[in-house]
Amino acid sequence: MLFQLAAAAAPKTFWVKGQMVPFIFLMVVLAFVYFFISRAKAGMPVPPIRKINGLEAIDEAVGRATEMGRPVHTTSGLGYVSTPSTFAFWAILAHVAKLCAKYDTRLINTNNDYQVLTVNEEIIKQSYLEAGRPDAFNADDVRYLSGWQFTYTAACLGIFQREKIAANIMIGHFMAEAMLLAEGAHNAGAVQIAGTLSTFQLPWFITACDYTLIGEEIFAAGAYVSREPVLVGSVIGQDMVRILVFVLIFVGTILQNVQAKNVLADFLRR
Amino acid sequence: MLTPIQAWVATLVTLGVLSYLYKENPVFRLLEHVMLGLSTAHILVMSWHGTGKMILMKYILEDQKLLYIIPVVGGLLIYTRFFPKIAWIARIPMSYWVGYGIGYSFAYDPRPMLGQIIDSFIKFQGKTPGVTVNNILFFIFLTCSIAYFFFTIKRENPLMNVAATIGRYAIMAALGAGFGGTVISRAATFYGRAFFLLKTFPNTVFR
Amino acid sequence: MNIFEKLQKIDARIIYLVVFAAIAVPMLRPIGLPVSVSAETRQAFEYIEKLPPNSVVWLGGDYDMSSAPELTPTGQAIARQLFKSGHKVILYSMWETGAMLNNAWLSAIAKEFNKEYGVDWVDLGWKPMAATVLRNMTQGIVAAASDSDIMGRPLSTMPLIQAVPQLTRPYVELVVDLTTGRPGDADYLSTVSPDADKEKGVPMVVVCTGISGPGKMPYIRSGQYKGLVVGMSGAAEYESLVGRLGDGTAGMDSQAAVHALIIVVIILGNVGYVLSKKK
Amino acid sequence: MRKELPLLLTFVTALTVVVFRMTQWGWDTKFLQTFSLAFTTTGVAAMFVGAINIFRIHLGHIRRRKEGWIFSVVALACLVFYTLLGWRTTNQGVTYKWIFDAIWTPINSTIFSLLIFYVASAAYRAFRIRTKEATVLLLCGITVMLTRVALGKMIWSEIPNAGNWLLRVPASAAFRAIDLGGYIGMFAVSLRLLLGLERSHLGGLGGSMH
Repeated sequence: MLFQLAAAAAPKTFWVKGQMVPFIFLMVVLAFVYFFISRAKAGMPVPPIRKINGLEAIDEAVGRATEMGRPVHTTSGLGYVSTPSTFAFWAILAHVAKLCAKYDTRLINTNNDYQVLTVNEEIIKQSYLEAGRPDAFNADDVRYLSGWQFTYTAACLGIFQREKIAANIMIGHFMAEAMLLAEGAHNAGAVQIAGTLSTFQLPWFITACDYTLIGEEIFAAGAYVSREPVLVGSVIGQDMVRILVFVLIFVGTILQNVQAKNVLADFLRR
Repeated sequence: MLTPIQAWVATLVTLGVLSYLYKENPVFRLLEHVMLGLSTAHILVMSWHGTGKMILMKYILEDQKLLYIIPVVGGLLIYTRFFPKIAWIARIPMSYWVGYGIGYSFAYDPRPMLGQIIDSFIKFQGKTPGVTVNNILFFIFLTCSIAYFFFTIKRENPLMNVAATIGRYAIMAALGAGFGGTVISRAATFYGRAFFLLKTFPNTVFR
Repeated sequence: MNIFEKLQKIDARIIYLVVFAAIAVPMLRPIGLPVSVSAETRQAFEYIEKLPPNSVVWLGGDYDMSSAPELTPTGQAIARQLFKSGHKVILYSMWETGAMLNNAWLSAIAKEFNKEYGVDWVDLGWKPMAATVLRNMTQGIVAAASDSDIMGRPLSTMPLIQAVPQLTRPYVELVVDLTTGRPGDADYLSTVSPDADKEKGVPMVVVCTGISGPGKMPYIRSGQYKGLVVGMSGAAEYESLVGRLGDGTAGMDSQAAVHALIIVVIILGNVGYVLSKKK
Repeated sequence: MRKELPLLLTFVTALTVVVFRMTQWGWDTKFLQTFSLAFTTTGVAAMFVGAINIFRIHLGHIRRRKEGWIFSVVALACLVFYTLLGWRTTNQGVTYKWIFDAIWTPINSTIFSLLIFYVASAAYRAFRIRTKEATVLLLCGITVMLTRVALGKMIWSEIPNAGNWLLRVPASAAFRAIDLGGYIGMFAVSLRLLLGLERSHLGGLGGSMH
């Protein structure tokens, strides 16, 4: 049956139209990233990463919360379990949870999605275990606040005020609630570090938060705070891809200006 | 359209939420918890009537499409996390969800990304000198903003330093423009509520 | 504390109160400020004007109550433009809480133009897992929508749906998506537009909230979106193009007041900041 | 097995989506439709996870008579009542809709509408000309704000042009750079998860870390 289907499809192209070049491109991106991850893991020399503003602030913010004896709040916003910016949050959550475990500071994690909740709980539990404080993990502080954007926001606003959070770390996929959470946490007296890919929400974070990670910096953040070779290698691989994109744009623009038909654009469009 | 009683209730809860602007208070706290209950319930109701019932009653029980039992059981495995001894089994549905997300990202994202790259190949020559200047500026701002995100090239490199600085200013200008351009929609949502309080409510109740 | 320091420390609650007044007062006493049309709005309007006669246009209503003040007026203006030129409309709502809302305004306009349901327009309503269903519509509308419209009536008997088996070209000429977030235009872009299917993908015009406007500019530049109408001001512009003023135009006075107010508070804060630093 | 099985499943799932989306043969089978429904189904089967979390936390508050426990009673009562009602009558039931329209919708929109107040207070508090960059941010913000409403044109007819230029040229370029970086980051983080190099979603079972 499968063979028949395949045979019938054979005269057509192998790829869905317009998917071949994207696939090749994806493979090139992944190859770059994989190459540098392997290098970094094997301990071979890799270029250093520049400082990212706002990341030391995570440690400072947790430290401040510890001194004040007030909790730290983290959230990945509205992202689903299948959203890449949620993946970025997880790397940072692991770091923050370990810090909180070490300093014995209360960590509150709120969630808008029950699938993300399950993963977050797992990560926090594991981080407390690795920090040698499994007893300090409190499952009641990993909270599901309904899957509705503004119900979630209202519940967060209430928690910020009542629990008097001292630090608010928001990394992930945010939408309209971004500003409500940021200003709400500010009113509760929290230091804030925020980051998102969403270009709609970055302006609000820049305005209301103390430190903002812009776009891809959230993916580099995990590497920077943890210094784990895999993550560092990955960030360098990403940078190589960025250089590739940069070169592509440069070459493409030159071709566009000297050629009547841009061969590069035609190839990429295939 | 709301009935007069509904309009009264809606007005009271609207004012109750707005009271948070003064300070956190028991009325807001009550509404917050009411919403938590209702919203969670609403998800359960929609999940059941929207999809769950169709899959269980129609696909599995009526049409005997027994293959659907696999994802049902797969999803149910998540509840093993409440039993420490077999909690690891919950990682099976989790890893499936994550894999699905990765697959979609790989399959659907490269093409729009390439679209953005191709569109960045700009012919500088425009119909008017103004357009030409804008095209060149766009190219400079784009490449410099990309350069701003280079994590490995040192900023001590003078060319890199200039590019990253221009990039940083372009990003700041973009975020400022993003702020200014969006105040309007934030105001519009409250305009909607004010319209309800000042026009819809009196028209419904004191007709 | 001197006056400069005071200017930097106005209680937020006073600002809140003034914001409320800035919106409420012009609403009750409109001024009627002029409107100027942006290039993106005009592009959207002209693309729709130039559609071949008797086209089928897919209207995506992906928002709810909260964004209604911004998006519904544009939706209404576009629907009027479409019906007036004799085009047909299929409405699909990916936000469960907005489906009835969209149905209400579109059916009112259809009545205004004496359009027949099932022949001139159809409302598919909302479906569970709306974005996945949208993906499936490109392969067959009736199957993907479980053969039922918003009120549960069978789609397969409706002439309009019989003529439009799937959400692709040449059956559908244009997608107009009224979008406020996710699910929304991103789903159309990745699954319905020419980006997803080079040959049969349907071009799209996007109507978005003011918040997401700047972020969508790159897509206008690249031609992935054929037009973009942004927020309440876009609605007012579109209403002026269609030549029938409505709610969008009315709201712009309040908008002007709020914008002026925010600029004033920014300046107040900075005057205090600069002067207190000088001292 | 505890380690390998989840990793293998992640890999196979991702590969399935890629193959059936990108190859002509896979696309023709329309298998992705079924696969998406399967994904939805697992999600629906897991729907009680969130509700269980809420029950656990709020029952705890009630049992310990924690400050404000009465609110927990309200939340749980609403949850149970509304779920049972909705299951009986569907979301089109008269009472269900009554509550939805009179309570849920207005609260939801009103919380959203708090934004404009916060925008004003944040603009007042944070838009200070501390650095050159902050000054650029502020000036661009004000220009575009004036562009959006008729005021700009009334002050100076060139303001709307300036605002639209800002949106079309620098903002559009910078946002594109952010978006391109975002795509790259997404692919990289996805790859790490796929290869089990990221500890996170499997709770440290990735193995090759540390």
